[in-house]
Amino acid sequence: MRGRLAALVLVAGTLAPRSSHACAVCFSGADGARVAFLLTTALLTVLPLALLGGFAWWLRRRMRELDSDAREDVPVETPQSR
Amino acid sequence: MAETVHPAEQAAHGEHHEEGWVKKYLFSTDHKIIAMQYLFTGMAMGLIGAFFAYVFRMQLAFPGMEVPFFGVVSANEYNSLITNHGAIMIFWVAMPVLIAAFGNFLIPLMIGADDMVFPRINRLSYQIFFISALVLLASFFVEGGGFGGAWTAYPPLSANAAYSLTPMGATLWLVAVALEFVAFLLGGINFVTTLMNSRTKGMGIYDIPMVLWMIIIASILFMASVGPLIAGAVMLFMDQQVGTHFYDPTRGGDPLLWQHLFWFFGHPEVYVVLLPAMGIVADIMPVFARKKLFAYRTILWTAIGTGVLSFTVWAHHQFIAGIDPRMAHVFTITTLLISIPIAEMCFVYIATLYGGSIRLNTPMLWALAFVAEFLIGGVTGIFLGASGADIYFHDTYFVLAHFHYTFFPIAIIGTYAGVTFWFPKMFGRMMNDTLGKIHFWGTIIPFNLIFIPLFVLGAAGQHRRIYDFTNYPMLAEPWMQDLRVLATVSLVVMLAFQLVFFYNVIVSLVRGEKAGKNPWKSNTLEWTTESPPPHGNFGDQYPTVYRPPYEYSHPDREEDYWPQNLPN
Amino acid sequence: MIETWVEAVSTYARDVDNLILLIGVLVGFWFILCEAVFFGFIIKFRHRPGQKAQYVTGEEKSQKRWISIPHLLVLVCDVFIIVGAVQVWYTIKQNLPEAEQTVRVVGQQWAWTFVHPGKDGKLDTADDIALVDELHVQANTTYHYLLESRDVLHNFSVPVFRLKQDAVPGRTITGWFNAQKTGQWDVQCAEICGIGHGIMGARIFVESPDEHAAFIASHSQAAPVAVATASGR
Amino acid sequence: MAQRDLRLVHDAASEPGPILPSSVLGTLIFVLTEIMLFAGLISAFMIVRGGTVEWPPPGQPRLPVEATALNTAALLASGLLIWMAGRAYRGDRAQAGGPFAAGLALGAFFVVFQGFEWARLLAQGLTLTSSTHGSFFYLIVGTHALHAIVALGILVWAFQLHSRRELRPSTFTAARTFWYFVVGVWPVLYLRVYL
Repeated sequence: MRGRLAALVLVAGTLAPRSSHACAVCFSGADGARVAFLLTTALLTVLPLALLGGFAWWLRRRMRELDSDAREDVPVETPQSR
Repeated sequence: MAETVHPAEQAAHGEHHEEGWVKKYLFSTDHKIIAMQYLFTGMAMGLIGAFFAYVFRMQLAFPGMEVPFFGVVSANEYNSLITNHGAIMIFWVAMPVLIAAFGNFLIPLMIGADDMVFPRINRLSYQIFFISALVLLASFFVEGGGFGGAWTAYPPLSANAAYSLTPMGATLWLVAVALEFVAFLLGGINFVTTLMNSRTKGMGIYDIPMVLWMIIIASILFMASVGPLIAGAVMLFMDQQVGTHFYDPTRGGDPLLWQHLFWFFGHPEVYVVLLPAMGIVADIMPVFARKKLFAYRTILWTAIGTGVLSFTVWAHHQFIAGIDPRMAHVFTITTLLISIPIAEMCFVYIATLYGGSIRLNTPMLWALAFVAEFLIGGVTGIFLGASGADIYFHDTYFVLAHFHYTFFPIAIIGTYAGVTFWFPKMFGRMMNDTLGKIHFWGTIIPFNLIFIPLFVLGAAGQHRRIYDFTNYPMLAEPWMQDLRVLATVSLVVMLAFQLVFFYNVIVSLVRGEKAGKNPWKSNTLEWTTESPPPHGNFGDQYPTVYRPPYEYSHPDREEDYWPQNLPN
Repeated sequence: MIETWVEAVSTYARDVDNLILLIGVLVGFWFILCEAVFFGFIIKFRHRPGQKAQYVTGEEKSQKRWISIPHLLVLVCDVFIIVGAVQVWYTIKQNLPEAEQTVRVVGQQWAWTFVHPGKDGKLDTADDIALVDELHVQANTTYHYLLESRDVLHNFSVPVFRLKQDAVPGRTITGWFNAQKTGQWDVQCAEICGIGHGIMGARIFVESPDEHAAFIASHSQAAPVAVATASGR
Repeated sequence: MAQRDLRLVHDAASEPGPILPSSVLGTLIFVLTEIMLFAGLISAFMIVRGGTVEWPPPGQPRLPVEATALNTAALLASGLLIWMAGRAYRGDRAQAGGPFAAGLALGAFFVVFQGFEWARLLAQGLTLTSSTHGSFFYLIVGTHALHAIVALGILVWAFQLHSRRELRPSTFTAARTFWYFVVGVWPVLYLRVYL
């Protein structure tokens, strides 16, 4: 199908370095700014998610740990924790 | 409460009943008082923002006329009015009312705690917020007038007084915004910590009412996204006042840098205000449909998913403005993906109504209106998120109408839903339902008549932030002017109907029917204490939670509700 | 849809309009469906005395289907929209056909300067024609525009072309258009640029080859003066 | 009961204490925002630097890379000492005083040393407005210095409480957490700004 083919071509076009024109961040001949924009976009996007995700993961693990501690300490009194 | 009692809290509670008026209402650490302070400050700022809207809409409908209560609007004043209308409505109305006021009021009450974990930080948060509002108001009266570079404040216009011609206004505006961020940072720390550590006995994480989850997720989003903007704001401040050149292209700086930092915050901010309103609706609907909230966990995970995705879509604001066109594809995809969780939430709300026993009290009307109107805002967003279509729609009135169809349901409908619903709990008296309905219809109908014409005008190519369209032959056609007049007249009608609300509040405060503990027969913990709740909220005995918050019309029970704190 | 209000003049204007139509149809369908079901439920499940609401948790698979299936369908619609959007975007912003003519567009507070190539058809030569707030182009010709700003951000917006691009000080941004009809229309500034933002309009004149030649001929004398101002930076 | 199934097995609120004391949790959330603040500053710096051909801009002095490497080591050592103090605090509280004081001293040394470096750079002509190089240097390093001073102030206050035997473990952990952030973010800044 034409649409799908076009989409494929465009995904390739997205990554190809030379095919961009109405580009506000490619200036003064130096490619550095464009790359820096790309990198920092990725950095700013990923960093908060990584921090929060890491914290959530740690919290979950800690909760499991506390839970198993509780089970060892008082196995009889907390029937709902199996 | 399992948490150790903090000295600050002890001090706060030691002061019972002996405080003077000033201490009680102006320097209180009680979360309910702070919530009221935020609510009233936010509403007062809302009146100012509404007045601004009235002035510039009058100018657009009748260019050059002497606007009653204002006078002739100059181009400079026009820019300042639209800039501050936007900034006020987002930063000084939506955020303080939806997050700070409802968050402060509801979090301790709904989780069965006596107060926030850090009551003094909470008070400090409000004080900083109040100062930020004063600084903003002061910025209108300095030389050159208030800042007029749009709420997005793109440099070089905002960075250089030679361009903006508002040397002090721009700086005061920026300082006010920064202070406001600090206030919400302090508030957010309090919210998250309180929700995690102060839940009463038995309240597991799936027993927390949805509105609290939404406020917490919003707070986390805010705190995780605001850092880069604060960095950008400091740099902008230094460009304005110290003479650095961070955003000046002639001296090695980069004007696009600001957009990069600003929109990283700017888009999550949309969800920061959206989620609390979604949560308020999620809490009101089950009560008046006498129906369990459909798929609690799905909503929760959807909200978290929205939060995660909100960090990946921000550059769609810059399609036309300043990103590598190749990146636009990525952001088109992420932007359209975020329609999935939002659509899902709307589906869930609709599904909640299925099989219900719906009572159309005023709070329910507002909650339903939120869904109906927000859908319009949601679907029109697709046009703007799709990069190819955005080339045409960018910065037209279509965008403006789109985000008013999201922000108006959020900030205004959401607030009215919350206030009418929790009014009995806040003040111990019921609001008048008939007046409430008059106010409701008097707001909703004009609202649509304001913004549907603006959709048409936007599609016809009318750009934003232009103070007089007669300069553009293609925009000066009579039918377009007629639509502008229609929008403006509707606005005036809508504003007039707000008087009904204020009248209703005053009359109900004085003469309203006594509410009792639980007038709506609701399940959550705030309805188990007195109305209004005493200092310390629950007296000597904290409630224990036995079940999730939305057990309405349970088949095992004769009553159609089942409070969270009843053992069986 | 858009053509009802704003003519479609450039080669890609139709593409944008069709994309908007596609999105309109898809989201319109969902919008009407949602609102219909929503209001249907409100009417159907109104409170009746003595009748209790149903107890539906929404946690079971058979119930969740009611939201997960529409949800998947929305995703399918999204894919169509993405493909359309990417195609149009590629055509307008990423792709750059060979230029037959080039104009320079310079924004400043609060006017546009358009530098047209003179008789020799080349920019930055002595016979360039610089005009304030008037852009003259020839129909059926592929133009490149070189977009610049002298002070703050501006936005070169030609609604009939469905073209919009920010001008950023310190940078030259290249793009293209090809007008298909003769006539004159508005050019607007679509990025707030200070007090005079509301008056920063210009006109674009799309001319037939003969008219355009006449335009160049009539402006050829004034050229040297204009060049000095146009290439000031 | 049926609604039991709706909960996680572990029920944080019914346990004797929260997983994280409120003061520590609050500090952690604050640190999240701070990390994003520095990420914003670093992003800005990278973008502006990426747009230039020559860095540092011609005519601007070069930063004292070696001396600051030494100073970085001092700051990292301070972080280590405070960590040791924290460990000791959980066991024998009296033993925490030594590493605590040493960590504080090294932290103070870092700030003072930075002050001298700034004075030298200012003398060499690198000022806030001399170029974007100078602007970013003073902005980023200055923001960090501000955080270091505030964090030191908190630690000194904690030290006073400690010597009066009034320091609660959660307060100490919160204060240390903020100091770890100040220490941890510095090597990133050093690598990006100085090198």
